Order: sequence, then C-alpha cells, then structure tokens
Amino acid sequence: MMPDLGKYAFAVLSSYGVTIVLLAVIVLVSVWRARKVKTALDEIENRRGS
Amino acid sequence: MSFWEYANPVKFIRTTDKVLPWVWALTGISLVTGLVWGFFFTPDDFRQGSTVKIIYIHVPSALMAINAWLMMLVASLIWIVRRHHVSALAARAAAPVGAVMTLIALATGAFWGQPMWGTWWAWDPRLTSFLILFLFYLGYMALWEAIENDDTAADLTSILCLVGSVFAILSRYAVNFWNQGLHQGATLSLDKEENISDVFWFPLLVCIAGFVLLFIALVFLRTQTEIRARRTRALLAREGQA
Amino acid sequence: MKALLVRDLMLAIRAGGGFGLGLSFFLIVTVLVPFGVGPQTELLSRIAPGILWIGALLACLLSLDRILALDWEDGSLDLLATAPLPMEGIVSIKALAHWITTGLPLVLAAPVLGVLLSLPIPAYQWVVISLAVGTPALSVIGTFGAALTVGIKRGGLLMSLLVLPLYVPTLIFGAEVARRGAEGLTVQAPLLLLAGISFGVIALLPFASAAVLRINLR
Amino acid sequence: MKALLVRDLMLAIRAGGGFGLGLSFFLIVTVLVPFGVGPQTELLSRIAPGILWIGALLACLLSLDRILALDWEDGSLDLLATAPLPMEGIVSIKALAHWITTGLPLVLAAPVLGVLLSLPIPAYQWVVISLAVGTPALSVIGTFGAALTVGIKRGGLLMSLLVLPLYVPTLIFGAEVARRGAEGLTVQAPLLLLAGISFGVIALLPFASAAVLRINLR
Amino acid sequence: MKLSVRDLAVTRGGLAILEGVSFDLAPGEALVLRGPNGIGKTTLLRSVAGLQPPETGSVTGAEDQIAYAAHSDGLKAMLSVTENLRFWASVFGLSEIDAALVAFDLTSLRNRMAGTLSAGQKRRLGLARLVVTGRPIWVLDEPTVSLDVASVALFAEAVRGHLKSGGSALMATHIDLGLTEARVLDLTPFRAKPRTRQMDEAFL
Amino acid sequence: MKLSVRDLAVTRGGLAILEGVSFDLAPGEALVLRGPNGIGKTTLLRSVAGLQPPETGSVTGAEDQIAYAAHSDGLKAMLSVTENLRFWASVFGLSEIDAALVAFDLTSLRNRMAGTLSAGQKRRLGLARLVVTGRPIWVLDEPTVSLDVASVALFAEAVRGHLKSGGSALMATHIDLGLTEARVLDLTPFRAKPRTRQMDEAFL
Ligand code: HEM
Ligand SMILES: Nc1ncnc2c1ncn2[C@@H]1O[C@H](COP(=O)(O)OP(=O)(O)OP(=O)(O)O)[C@@H](O)[C@H]1O
Ligand SMILES: Nc1ncnc2c1ncn2[C@@H]1O[C@H](COP(=O)(O)OP(=O)(O)OP(=O)(O)O)[C@@H](O)[C@H]1O
Ligand SMILES: [Mg+2]
Ligand SMILES: [Mg+2]
Repeated sequence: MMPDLGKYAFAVLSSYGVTIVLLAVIVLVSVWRARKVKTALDEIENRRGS
Repeated sequence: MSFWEYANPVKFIRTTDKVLPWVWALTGISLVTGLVWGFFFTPDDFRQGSTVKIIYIHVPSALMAINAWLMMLVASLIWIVRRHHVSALAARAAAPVGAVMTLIALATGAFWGQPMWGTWWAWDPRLTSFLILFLFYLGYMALWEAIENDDTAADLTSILCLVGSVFAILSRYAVNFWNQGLHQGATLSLDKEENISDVFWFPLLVCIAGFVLLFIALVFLRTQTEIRARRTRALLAREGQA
Repeated sequence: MKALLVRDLMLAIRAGGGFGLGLSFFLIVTVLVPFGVGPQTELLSRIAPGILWIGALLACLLSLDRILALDWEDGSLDLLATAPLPMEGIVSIKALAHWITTGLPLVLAAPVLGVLLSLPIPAYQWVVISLAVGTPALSVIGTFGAALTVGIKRGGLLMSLLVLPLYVPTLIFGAEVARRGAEGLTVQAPLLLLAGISFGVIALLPFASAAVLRINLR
Repeated sequence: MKALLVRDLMLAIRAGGGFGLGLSFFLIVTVLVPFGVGPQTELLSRIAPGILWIGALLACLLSLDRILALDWEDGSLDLLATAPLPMEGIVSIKALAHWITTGLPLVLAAPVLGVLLSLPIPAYQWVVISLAVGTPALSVIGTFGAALTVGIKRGGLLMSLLVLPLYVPTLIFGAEVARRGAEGLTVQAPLLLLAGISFGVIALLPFASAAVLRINLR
Repeated sequence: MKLSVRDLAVTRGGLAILEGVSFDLAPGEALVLRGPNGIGKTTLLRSVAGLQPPETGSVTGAEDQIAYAAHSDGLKAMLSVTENLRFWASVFGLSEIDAALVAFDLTSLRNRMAGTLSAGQKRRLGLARLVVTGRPIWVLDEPTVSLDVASVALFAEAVRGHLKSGGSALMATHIDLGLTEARVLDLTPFRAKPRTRQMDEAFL
Repeated sequence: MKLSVRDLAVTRGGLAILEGVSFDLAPGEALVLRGPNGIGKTTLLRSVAGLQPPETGSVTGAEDQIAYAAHSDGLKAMLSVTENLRFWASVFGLSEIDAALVAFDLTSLRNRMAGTLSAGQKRRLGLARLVVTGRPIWVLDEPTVSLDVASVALFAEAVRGHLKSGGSALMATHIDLGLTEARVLDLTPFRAKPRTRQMDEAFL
C-alpha cells in the first residue's frame, strides 16, 4: 500500500505531516471559535428574547 | 438584486449557512482525492525521486498564500470605498488562513530544499519574498488584535494592507535585484507548468482546487464568526449601558 | 510649521530628549557585533557594510516611538489636530525632525564606526552616500508606523513588527550600494533605486500617515 | 507576589501587551541580516551564532522599558511601594515576568531561526543551552537598567545605553559557547562562566535594583 | 460667528451615549454643560471640536474657530512656561504671550520648566494656552480641576474678558465656576436610549 | 494607632516648600489639608506616605498603615474593573472586593476594561482601591477631582464608614467634600522661608 519513497521518505513524509497538522490546526481553531462565539451569541439573544 | 446586498451581515450569514455544507463537502472530496492520488498513485520523478510528491501541497499553498493577500487587498479597498462591514471582517478572517498557507509553503519548501539543494533554507528571491509576505501577515494580524475599536481597526488595517501591498511588490523586485548574481543554480524548479507531464499535472490541479475550496470554506466560516462576535459585543455593550 | 520643527528639535536636545541616543545605540550595536561573531578582521570587513546599515536601521527604529507617542500621551496631538496646520504637514515635519535628530547623526558617525568594523577603504564614501540617501526614507516610513500605532499604549514593539518589512527594500538597496562600493563594483543601479524609493516615499507616504493619524485621533 | 506575577503576565497577553513582540523582533533582526550582509550561505553560517545572540539581546533590550515604565507612568509603582511587598521582591518578580514573556520564547524560537542563517548542525543544541542559561541574566540586568531610568520620560534609549555595556560579559560568554559549539570545540569553560554570571546576577542584582528604584520614587 | 449644534448624537466604544443635543452659542455667550459622571460630556466636546465625527446631526460654525482644552493639557515637561506658550501661539500664527501670563498669574513662574509645576499651576498654564490661540470659541473640559479658589476666580475673570471681546465659551464642569452669566445645559435628558450606533446596527 | 507628624519640613526640586508642619491623626479622625496651588500639599502627602524622605522632622505611626491615592490612579487600562481591584486586594493580602464595588457604585461597570471608563468613573475605581487595601490610614491627594455631586457624596459616605470602623483619613483638596466632621488644616502659614535645603547648605 505505502509507496516506496526511497531515500527521500523523511522529506516527503514530514512535508505531508506538517501540512496536515497545520491545516488541521487552522480548521479546528476556526470551527472551535465559531462554535464558541455562536453559543455565546445565542445565549445573549435568548436572554433578550425571554 | 445587487451583489452588494451580501454586504449585509444577516444576509451574508444566511447565504453562507446554506452554501457552507456544500463547500465543505467539495473541499473534503477534492483535497482527499488530490492528496491521495498525488501521494499514492503518481510515479517518482526521474531526477527528484519521490520528493516530487511535495509539489501537491507546496504549489497550491504557495498559490493560496498570494491569493489570500490579494483577496484581503480587494476586501480592504471595498471597505475603504464603500464601507461594507462584511468586507472588512472578511479581510480579517482571511489573514490567519493566508498566514498558515504561507507557513505551509515555506515549510514544505524547506523540506524539499533539504534533499534538492542540500540546505533547508537558501536566500533565493522566491523564498525570501515569501518570508517577507509572512511578516506582513503577522503585522496585519497583530494590528487587528491590538486595537479595540472595530471600525478604527478596520480602517487602519485596510490602509496597512494597501501600503503593505505596494511595499511587498517593491520588496519582490528588491529581492530579485539583491540576489541576482548569486542565484542558486540548483533550482530544479518545474518553472513552467507546461513542463509538467500530465501524470503530475492532474492531481496537482485537483489539489489546487481543494486548497481554493478550503480557503473559501474557512473564510466563510471565520467571517461568520467575526460577524457574530461583533454582534455579541454590540449586544453586550448595549446591556451594559441599560 | 516652523514652530513645530523648532519645538521638536528643542525637545530632542533637552534632558531625556533622546538626541544622540540613536547614535549611541548605533555605536553599541557596532561594538557588540565583534563580541558576537568574533574578532577576525577579514570576516568583519566582509560584513561591515551590511552591519552598519542594519545598525542604522535599528537605531532609527528605536527612536520612532518618540515621534508621535509623547505628543499623544500628553494631549498635544489632539490640540495640534485642532490647530490650523494640515495633518500632512504635521507628519512631514515630525519625520523631518526625526531625520535631523537621528538620521543625520548616523550618517555623520558611520565612517567613524566603520573603523571599528575594519570597513574597506573604498566603501567609506558609499556607506555615507547610501545612508544619506536612504535614512530620509527610513524616517518617513517610520512616521507611518508611528501613526498607525499611536493609539496603542507602548505600541513600540508592534510598530517594529509593522515597520521592519516596510524597511526591507530600502535596506536591500542601501546595503547593496555600500557592499558594491566596498568591492569596487558599480553602484549606479542600486543607488538610483534607493533614491527612487526615498523620493516616492517622501512624496506619497505622508498622505497615508495623515489619514491613519486622523483615524487614530477620533 | 504571585498576584503581581499573574497580573504582569495577564497584561502581557492582553491587547497591546507585547507578548510575542520580542519574539517577532528577534525574527525580524535575523531576517534582516542576510539583506544587509548578503545571501552567501557560507558567510551566514559563520556569523550565525553571534547574530542569534545579538538578536536575542536586542529583543530583550527592546522590551525592557515595559518592565517598570508603564507602572511608573500610571502611578502603580508609587502604590506598590507603599504596599506590603519588599521592593526586592517586586523587582525580582518583574524580572521573572519579563523572562517568561520574552526570554523563554526566544530560547524556543532560536533553533527555527537558526535555519534561516544556516546555523551549523552541531551548534543548535549549544545555542539553545547558552540562551537558556544566559537570558535570565539579561532580564535581571535589564530590570536594573529599567529601575535606573524609570523617572525619565521615555528613558528607553538612555536605558539601552546604560544596559548594553552591562550585557557585554553575558554576550561574550554566551556567544562563545554557541560559537565553540558550532565549531565542535569544548564549551565547558565559557558555559560555566555564563552560568556563574547568571547565578550571581540573580542573587545580587535585585538588591541594587530595589535601592535604585526606591531612590527614583522619592 | 455663531456655533450651532443641531440634533447631535455621539457614540463611544460602539455605544450611543447622547442623542438629540441642540444648542446655539452666539459671540459673547457662555454655556456650561452639566451632568453626572459618564453621561458623555467629554465625548460631546470632542465632537464639537471636530476630533470625533458625530454619529448624526451637525455642528456648524466650528471650523477653525475652536480652541480646545481637554483633560490633559498638552504641556511639555522639559519646556519652560514661556516656551510652551510661545509654541502654541506660533502654531496659531500669533506671538503675543504676555497678556496670557498676566491673566493666569504665571509671570513669576515664567522660566520654570513645566514639569516642575504643581497640579494647579500646570492647569493654569494649560488654560493660558487658550488665550494665546486667539481663537474665538473656547471649548473646555473640566477647566478648573485642581485649581484653588483664587485661581478659579482668575479663570472666571479670563472667561469674562474673552466674552466681552466677542468670544464665546463652552464648558463641561461639575463644580461652580462663579460665572453667573453663563447658561447651563444639563445633559441628563439627552442620554441615548439603549441602542448601538448606526455602524453596528447592521449587526443587530 | 495614631499618626503623628512633628515639625515636618519638605522640599521639592532643591527648594524648601513647607516647614514646621505638625499634626496628629487619631483613629476615627479626618483631617483636610487646604492651601493655594503650589503650597506643597502633594509634597507633604508623599512624605507622610513614606515615598519621599522628609527634610527635617518626623512622621510616626505611618509604617505599613497607609493607603495612598495620588493624582494618578494606577489603573491598568487593559484590565477590567474587577481585575484591577482584585490585584490590589491580593497585593495587600486580601481578596474581598464586593464591598468596594458597591460603595462606589461600580457594580454595573464591573466587567468593563478600565481604559474605557470616563474620567469620573476612573476616579471612583481609584478610590475603591483604598477600600480593598484594608489599611487604616487613608492618604488622599485631591480625591474628588472629576467627580460629580452624587459621587462626591458616595465618597464622603465611604470616608465616614471608614472613620466609624476605626480608620482615619488625611486629604488634600480645594473643594468642599461635605465632610463636616473633618478638621481642616490650612498650610498657608507653614510656607517655608526662602532658603535652600540642608543638603545644599554645605555649598553656601
Ligand atoms: C527542488 C525544490 C523546489 C521546487 C522544484 C519548487 C517548485 C516550485 C514551483 C513549481 C513553484 C511555482 C508555484 C506557482 O506559483 O505556480 C514554487 C513556488 C514556490 N516555492 Fe518552491 N520549489 C522548491 C523548493 C522550494 C524551497 C526549498 C522553498 C522554500 C523554503 C520553496 C518555496 C517556494 C515558494 C515560496 C513558492 C512561491 C513563490 C512564487 O510562486 O513566486 N520552494 N516552487
Ligand atoms: N469602549 C467603551 N465601551 C463602552 N462604553 C464606553 C467606552 N468608552 C467610554 N464609554 C462610556 O462612555 C460614557 C461617556 O464618557 P465621557 O468620558 O464622555 O463621560 P463624561 O461625561 O466626560 O464623564 P466625566 O464627568 O466622568 O468625565 C461613559 O459612560 C463611559 O463609560
Ligand atoms: N523642580 C522644582 N523646582 C522648583 N520648584 C518646584 C520644583 N518642583 C516643584 N516645585 C514647586 O513646589 C511647590 C509644591 O508643589 P506641590 O505639587 O506639592 O503643590 P500642591 O500644594 O500639591 O499644589 P496643587 O494644589 O496645585 O496640586 C510648587 O510651588 C511647585 O512649583
Ligand atoms: Mg469627562
Ligand atoms: Mg497637588
């Protein structure tokens, strides 16, 4: 399954690794903050509504 | 119906809420397809060996690093000229995404350079101008963070973005000039896309599409967040006064 | 306008006013470099033109936050904004005062400090010329950075972050002139580009600085 | 005392608080050096350990004036002086907060920036070790300088002038450790001396800083 | 030239503070703004002085007519009293400062560095600055902070002289200035109803 | 513990300012210092608080008993009202801040950053700091600057409560604090005769 990366395995794997980590970080941070802000806003709006 | 109607925050949130799931889905599909295709099912280059696989992330992220800044520039201009809040907030939302893209381009380039050029980093004009771009992103984000008043921050950062763009272009030429005679001859770069054979080209295209979609999805989501945060602040402030 | 320039210069030479401190910083950076990289003459003389330029740039940078922050803190800037002076004039005068108190002394001191770094003989004149042409741009760009961060308490470091990438083209061409001069190569192209940057920046950037300052004052 | 530390750290991470800005300055100095001296790898890697140390030192230096000046300006320092905290404790805590917000990030960032300057592989560990041992001394000495100049409006540059000579021994031994490490020589002697300076300074200098601060407050 | 403020609304920190404020100030008149802490006097004065754009409403007749004195005085600690005054005079295109020194009893302090003055003396110097600007409309934010009784009287005298010579004055204060002829405008009724400002309204 | 000041002389900028000042302040008492601008109230208070060594004379009973409030409040703009207060409370080894918030009507502003308060609101926060220190002797330099009438009354109330609980207060002010029970000390008679300070006498 795993392709033979030869002597460049480290370079290729770490490139993909770093990319996936960084992309995951930015996506997770964005989603997490979106959730947080949304709940905070909903709470305030409910408080105003009631 | 005019395009500017989407500059209304409520309308923006409603529309993007509808679109976002689709964008996320497409992003996932194209990113996974492109990367898996590129990583598992492409041959090695005869000169670069397996490192050629790095191109599937290096080039799209490099492209997006520049495009994100362009998008911020356009959004800043819209804010300055028409004062639509969504565009200011979209610029703010895009900056961290652009910075991450720049970081990815730099990191993958570094990992690539190690086997190809024998060094992690060389002061090649292209690499150098990316580093400067990264600094611009950092400064831009820091300025947003440092100012409390949202409109003031929007005004200042958009002017910074304009002035910064001019200087970024200047730097690009300066850097080329500076490193002219010393340019790394070792660049095996596949400078022209025509040089790339189709085996590499198609997965690369899919990856580029994936990165573009990811950028759009993130900017939509983060802009929504900024709008909501702003709304929260406005409501809280109003309560504080009442 | 003249009154403002005179006042700024007067304040600079009064106690704690900072005149000559940019200069001392320049001196100290130049002195520290041999401690850091080691005392080999041949190495030092290779990096000397670059180090002199970087030292001048850092010395300029350090004194930038005086340009506007002091006037902001004690309310003078609000009062100046209501005075019959155009904002563009105010920021230009401020940049000029900064150059006279910081840039000019650096230009004059550079040859002396060159000795400490064993600067090659042919380089002296080009270091001085490039600094004389380049430092005005540093002052004007710095004023823009100062105007951007003036509302922020101790915006000093944020300002460095914003200003330094803007300094890159000036630094590159300036150091290039000095370096080529040191190696006896022709310096015309980078010198022209450096002068171009200086003129462009002096002509245009004050408008951006004034706009930014007006926003920060409201 | 803990309250003071917590407050200082909290202020540092709030908007405009300057956390990470020392770091960005470090980054930027490192980036500027190649523009100044040229992009030749071989040259850069020779000066890399020294430049990293000088960059760290300047980044520390730049953030020094926040240590006390802000508290002086808004009157907090007067009030702290009348509080039941020993002045020695106050200055030590301030130095500690400075180290956590500035020195520590520099230590962690140094290896990354080493890449930009083509730092030789064996040097990495020694750069990190020497910075980890040396930066606390920079913070403590810097606090002394800040205490000396606290009464002076914008004493920032005067402070640089006073502090930099005090930094010289630390810089010499620190850079020596890094340089010898890069060349594969033994580093024991300078490392011990560096550690000695750090300990001595941490143990004794707060008394001087406290005395100076008390004088400046009256 | 008459200063007139029409239906002004001002905001701070994204919140409407005051709304519907209208008044006129003819030459020779003085108007005192009153109201509890935090009602928005400072914000209103900054709008009138042109430092902060008003949210809605208009200010006319202010252009290049106003000398503004804020909470802080804009004095340079390292310049002497005369140097400070002379600087401001020349910024406004004048050069005469003796009258101002006399009016605020600063003659004996004229060569002292501003940084060594006491709180009240600093304030007197800050007020003397108004005289040397030669501007007809004085806009003053708590001018008598830190002043003793005698200095408050000096200040009232200076304002009276200014009004006589055709000037006008708009002042915010909490204490009695001894200016019986001044009209008083209490800002309490103009407190804005809870709403955010226009710019933020898009978000609500 | 009684604060007593005996024959105090103070200097500023190399000049004698006040001399021969003596007074006592027993628990439960309040003393108001008065005098024209520049007489030396601030200088005297700094000496009493131990920030500036007196030229001659002595201050006893002050050691670790004093909470000092100067012209500036020592507030951090980027900390909220509660964070500011809590910091000062814990510096003085306490933790309770609610009473102080209530006493100065800051409860509705508790989560606001101190930098966004109006001049009077800032001052109220600065005064609330005194309460959280738990110190018995309050030394206040013009405490009611920028305060409106209602806030001055709050302040007087707080001082009265402090006196009732056995504290004492020493205040410099130009205006009426509404504290009828406070003794008043006018500093005018203590103005120093023109002479340089001891240190310089060696040169004369
Ligand atoms: C053998 C090594 C490398 C090859 C073949 C290579 C290839 C490429 C290619 C084809 C592009 C064009 C992308 C586009 O705009 O369409 C590109 C862009 C870029 N690469 Fe590399 N790269 C290599 C190494 C590196 C290294 C070592 C770095 C940095 C550390 C780096 C950083 C960049 C950057 C910043 C860009 C975008 C610059 C621009 O398009 O103007 N690359 N690279
Ligand atoms: N960033 C902010 N967010 C919310 N409210 C703010 C902000 N900045 C200021 N305010 C509020 O705006 C109001 C107006 O302040 P302003 O300084 O104009 O009052 P003022 O009438 O001058 O008061 P004072 O008499 O105390 O000087 C105050 O209630 C203040 O708390
Ligand atoms: N460096 C100096 N040289 C000479 N005189 C000075 C110096 N510094 C301060 N003074 C004088 O010392 C006197 C005492 O000042 P202080 O601030 O104690 O007065 P104060 O009573 O608090 O006045 P205010 O009511 O205005 O606050 C003032 O007359 C001031 O001018
Ligand atoms: Mg006010
Ligand atoms: Mg006083």
